[in-house]
Amino acid sequence: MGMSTVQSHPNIITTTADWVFSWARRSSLWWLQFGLACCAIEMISSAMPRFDLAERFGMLYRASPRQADLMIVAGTVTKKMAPVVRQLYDQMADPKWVISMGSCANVGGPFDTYAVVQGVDQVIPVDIYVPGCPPVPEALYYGVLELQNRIIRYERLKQRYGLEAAEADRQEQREAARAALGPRSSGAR
Amino acid sequence: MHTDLRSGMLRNLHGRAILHDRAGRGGRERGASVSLVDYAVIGLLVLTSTVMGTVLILLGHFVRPRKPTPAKLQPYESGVPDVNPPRGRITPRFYLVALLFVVFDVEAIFLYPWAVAFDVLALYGYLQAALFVGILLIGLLYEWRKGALEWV
Amino acid sequence: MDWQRLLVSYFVGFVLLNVLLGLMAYMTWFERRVLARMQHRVGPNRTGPFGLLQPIADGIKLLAKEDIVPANADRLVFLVAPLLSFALAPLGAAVIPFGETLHLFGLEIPLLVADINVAVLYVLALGSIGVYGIILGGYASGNRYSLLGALRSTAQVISYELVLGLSLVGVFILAGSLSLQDILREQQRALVIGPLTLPNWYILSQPLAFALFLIAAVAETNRAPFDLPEAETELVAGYFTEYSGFRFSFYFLAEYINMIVVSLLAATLFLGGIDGPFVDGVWWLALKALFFLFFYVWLRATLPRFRYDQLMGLAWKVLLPLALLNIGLTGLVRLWGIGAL
Amino acid sequence: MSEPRPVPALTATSPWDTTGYWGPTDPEQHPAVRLVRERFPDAFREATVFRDEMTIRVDRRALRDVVEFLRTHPELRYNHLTDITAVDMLYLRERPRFDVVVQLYSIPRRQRLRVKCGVDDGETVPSLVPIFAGANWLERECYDMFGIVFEGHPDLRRILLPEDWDEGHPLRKDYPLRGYRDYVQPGFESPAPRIRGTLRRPGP
Amino acid sequence: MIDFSQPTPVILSEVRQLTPTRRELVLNMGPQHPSTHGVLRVRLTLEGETVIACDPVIGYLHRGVEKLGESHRYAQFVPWTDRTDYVAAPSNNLGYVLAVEKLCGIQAPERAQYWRMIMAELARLASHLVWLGTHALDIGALSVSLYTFRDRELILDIFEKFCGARLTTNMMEIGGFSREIPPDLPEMVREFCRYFPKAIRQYEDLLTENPIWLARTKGVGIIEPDVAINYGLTGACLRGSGVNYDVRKAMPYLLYDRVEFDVPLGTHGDVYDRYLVRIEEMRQSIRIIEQCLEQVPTDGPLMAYESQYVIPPHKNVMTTAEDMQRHFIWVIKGFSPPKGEVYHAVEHSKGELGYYIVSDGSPIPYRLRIRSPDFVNLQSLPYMAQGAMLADIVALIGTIDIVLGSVDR
Repeated sequence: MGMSTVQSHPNIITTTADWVFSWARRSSLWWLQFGLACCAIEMISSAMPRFDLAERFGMLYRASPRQADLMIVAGTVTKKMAPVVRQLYDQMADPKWVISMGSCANVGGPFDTYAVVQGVDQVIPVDIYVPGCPPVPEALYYGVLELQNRIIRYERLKQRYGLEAAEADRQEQREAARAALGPRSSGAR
Repeated sequence: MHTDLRSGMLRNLHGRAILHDRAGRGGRERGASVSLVDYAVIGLLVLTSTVMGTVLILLGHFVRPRKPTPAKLQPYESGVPDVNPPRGRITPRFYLVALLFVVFDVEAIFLYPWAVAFDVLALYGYLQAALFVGILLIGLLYEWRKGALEWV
Repeated sequence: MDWQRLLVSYFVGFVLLNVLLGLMAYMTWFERRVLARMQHRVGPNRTGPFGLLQPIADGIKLLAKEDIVPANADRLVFLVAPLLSFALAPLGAAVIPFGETLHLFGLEIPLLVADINVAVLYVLALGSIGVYGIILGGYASGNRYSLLGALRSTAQVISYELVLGLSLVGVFILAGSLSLQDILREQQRALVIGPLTLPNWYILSQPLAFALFLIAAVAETNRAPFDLPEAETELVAGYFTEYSGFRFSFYFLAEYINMIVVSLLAATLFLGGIDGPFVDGVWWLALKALFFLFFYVWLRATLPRFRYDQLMGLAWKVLLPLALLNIGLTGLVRLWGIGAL
Repeated sequence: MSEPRPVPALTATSPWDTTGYWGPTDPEQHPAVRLVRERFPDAFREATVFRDEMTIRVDRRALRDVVEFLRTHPELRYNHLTDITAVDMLYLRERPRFDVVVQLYSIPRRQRLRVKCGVDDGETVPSLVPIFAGANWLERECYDMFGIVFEGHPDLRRILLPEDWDEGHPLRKDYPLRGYRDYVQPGFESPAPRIRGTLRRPGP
Repeated sequence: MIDFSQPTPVILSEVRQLTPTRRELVLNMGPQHPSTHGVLRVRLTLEGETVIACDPVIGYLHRGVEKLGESHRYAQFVPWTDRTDYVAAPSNNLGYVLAVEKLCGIQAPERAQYWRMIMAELARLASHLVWLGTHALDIGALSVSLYTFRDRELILDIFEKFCGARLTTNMMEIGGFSREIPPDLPEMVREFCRYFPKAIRQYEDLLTENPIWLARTKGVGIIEPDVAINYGLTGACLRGSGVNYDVRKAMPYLLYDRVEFDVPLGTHGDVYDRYLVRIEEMRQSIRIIEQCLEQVPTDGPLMAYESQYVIPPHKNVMTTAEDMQRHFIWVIKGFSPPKGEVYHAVEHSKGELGYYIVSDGSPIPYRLRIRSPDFVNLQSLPYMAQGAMLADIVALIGTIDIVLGSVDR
């Protein structure tokens, strides 16, 4: 797990603090309003009356990356768009999380062509992958709930073992998730 | 004096019954001079809210991460790298609005004391104010006709 | 100086400040829930019962969020501007009478923080200073959206400031004072029209002024349909595009506090404030203010947004002449009333 | 159960052949063919029909004049430019390499027409922008995807691909489906596990 | 570990474009912007609030769909058509399968054609609802978008019932439908047709007479009929200017000549007229669907199985050697249409959607061109934006009704 060195012992104050912060972070995931392709429509649908994913879980959408905690990459990332995605990710304020929604963002989807980046995790680090083409709103729910678990885990590790251990664990989780996606096309001939 | 004259007139003219007049029970009497205490309180409150805001920011300093990177500190331009300085010239129309505002805000400020002393000044004061507002209205009409209020 | 009175007033003011902050937080909750209901949604309901802890979660999260100062921002101004907006916003409530004097522990506690004789002028002045926070923040961000948002905001606020100020002149003529205490007292008289005995609320004698005030107040607080400075679909997030973390929340807080203050002011100026049937008291004021706050949310759910030139045209070509007309008419009626004609 | 059925034969004619949306299927009777042949005897190459669709092939240098003629002639009035595209004929013939295909439509007469011209690598086609404002982006797309240069175009630059794309023109037949290289994010050293794709590309 | 401290490289071409002039402010809207409907980017040159120049930059969603079409067999390509214009996927399916059917010279049975019409009209409704919601949201009417998306869910329910997918339906096949229509589907559609006019009235209550909406849309983005034709506009953008061109009427495909409907036309060619045209189109779509439901035979084949280009019926594959052989070849090798080239257009919710297919006689299209309506329509944005204000730009982007997947393909 990469956190064998215990830096501080948990006590009642730190556990309360980590509970409060993880609770606040996971209950107030403001997402960057950012749609790329088909998945964006399902992402919008999930925020609309029937599902109301966004508001119920306290997710407000913000148009500016400065105020967002969560980036949902919904759709195909093309080579023209990739620097933009990267720039937006860079400009988000820490701490930040990324959900890759849909097959295109995960592994390139059906677009194994000259113009498409085969997976957004080649541009930015991804915490949660939601499969589907496009995923139904319920799948996005599940992804968000999984992300909340991930946030709790991250915060707890950070409070107990320090930031580096938490980051290392997060990176491990990311790589495990990416490995679970399986191989993808090598792109160029 | 002014207050007596005024409150007396109100009762006499309209014969309004006063439901409950709390003038005697706390608060400042009508027309009584304002003590500096009220302003001092406001001053203290300004200080308090500023301190509260600063404390909140400082409090956050202990719990928030700080990871500035060159990319993060670039200005946000819908995701496209920014290459030219944003503070260019500002169109003169905005200055025009500011100018108009100054003219008419002065008018408003002149009207306030007139309104408060309306009953004392009566018809004479009304005509004077009408003249004053009229001149400004002509100015507004002129600007209107000249297209200063058009934005396109 | 009357030290005891100063301390007591300050204490009341401090309490008021904190209550306002709490109210503001729950104003966001109120808005989100009401808006959700109007849009056939549920709204926040997972964080605490009925989502009641949502504002707290948002606050804590924003507190623990990184505070970015862009590289080409004017650093000092960028850092101070939101504080300016935030610090001045709640002070408008200091002159609003919340009720009669309270007797507690042998102390006379007036439920009015500062009774100054130019109270309305003071509130208007605070509104004007508050816009400094916006324009400084927008300008210091070094971002085009912010700059445009700040310019829009300034032009809008000063234009509507004028309408706001002039719409109240009629009230001043009737009340003969700029003090909210006096205006309130005037409204506690009875207005007898034939068999009807109505309270002398100025909404009845100054309906035009009330309408103008309402429109201008919505514009002053940058709310829909006048939310151009932060028009999401045009300027991303307007003047606070570059702000993150708690500094962003200061602008957010300031907007909601302004809404509450303006609602309280409207209730006091036009609806008789704490005056009401059965037992007078702060609950009437709260109820009336809540009506205005609901009105704000309702507007946001219903109306599209104005375009910039339409907004300015409305202020200068429609509302300003109407406000002057209102003053003239009120003056004439008053002259007839006091027998000067 | 169902009877064993013989495999159906190719249908020689189909309902699609007689819609009349493209005018008469006989080139001799088609007014556009007749008039273009009369007006541009040198530039006119051939007129072909498939299903109900009439295609006129002209010389590339005369393309703009022909289209202008088709648009303005009172008997034709093909006033709506539906589409401009190109076909890389690399595997189908020797020369010229590309076909530029212009789809026209006449709103008053409710008829379509297709005008084609061959163009080789390095040759230019007169731009249709002076006639149809809508040709602007369509020609830019052609340039972007095939590298066909439209002479007289006001702003011929890449439109769909990034402007600094240096890998050629992707819709050419000799351009691989997956391009020549991957996108590499600066600072990114360990890309995700990758395999060679298994998609087949058609050869000549 | 990835080093994320590196700044994003600045693309040289953008440096060239963004060179500022002295007086003007260059404002960049998009690719990530709340009102650009995806990844459109518009570079605006502003003086104050007035737009001096407007340059749409597209291609941020260019995925090479045409190239993919030229690398896959005819029947394999249908799923990609879903993903070009993803808010009205069945219409795209329809355009493609009709083009291939025309190339092969086959036609789907009558019953399948009716159901195709119903699905295409439902897709038009779904697309118009997305358009109305986002357009209203851009102009600031918050609630309308939620109401439209609420009602769009009902259409997605019908799609889900019909084919199992909500958004990218992949519902049409070359030759018709290979699966039976679910028995309760007609009733579902009927139920929707009964409900939907009320919903339209609700949107209209919020917008049509609203003074702010009128102020924001009337006289904005005027495009004259001759200019609209010259720009090659189609769909509501063209009809809003009063030009009567609707592919369903001009050259009817499927069985559109058997149903009665009107083509709404605008008079001024401004944003408001295009809004009214699309609202009326929704009513006409309901009318078409109702007539189709009346006329559609309850029994009969759904697939043109008698043609060699169509996958054989599943039942026969299991029982007859010939069909099994046919099925095997169809699946493994595909089918080879005759040599030739066809262009077939359908009236998509955004305008004329055409598929131009060049066949060299092999099972793979030699050239597959998608003439997407919004790509052509979007060209008129700089024209409409002449003298507009910043806030009008979002109204104009909304009124053109773009879906970037279809613009960039």
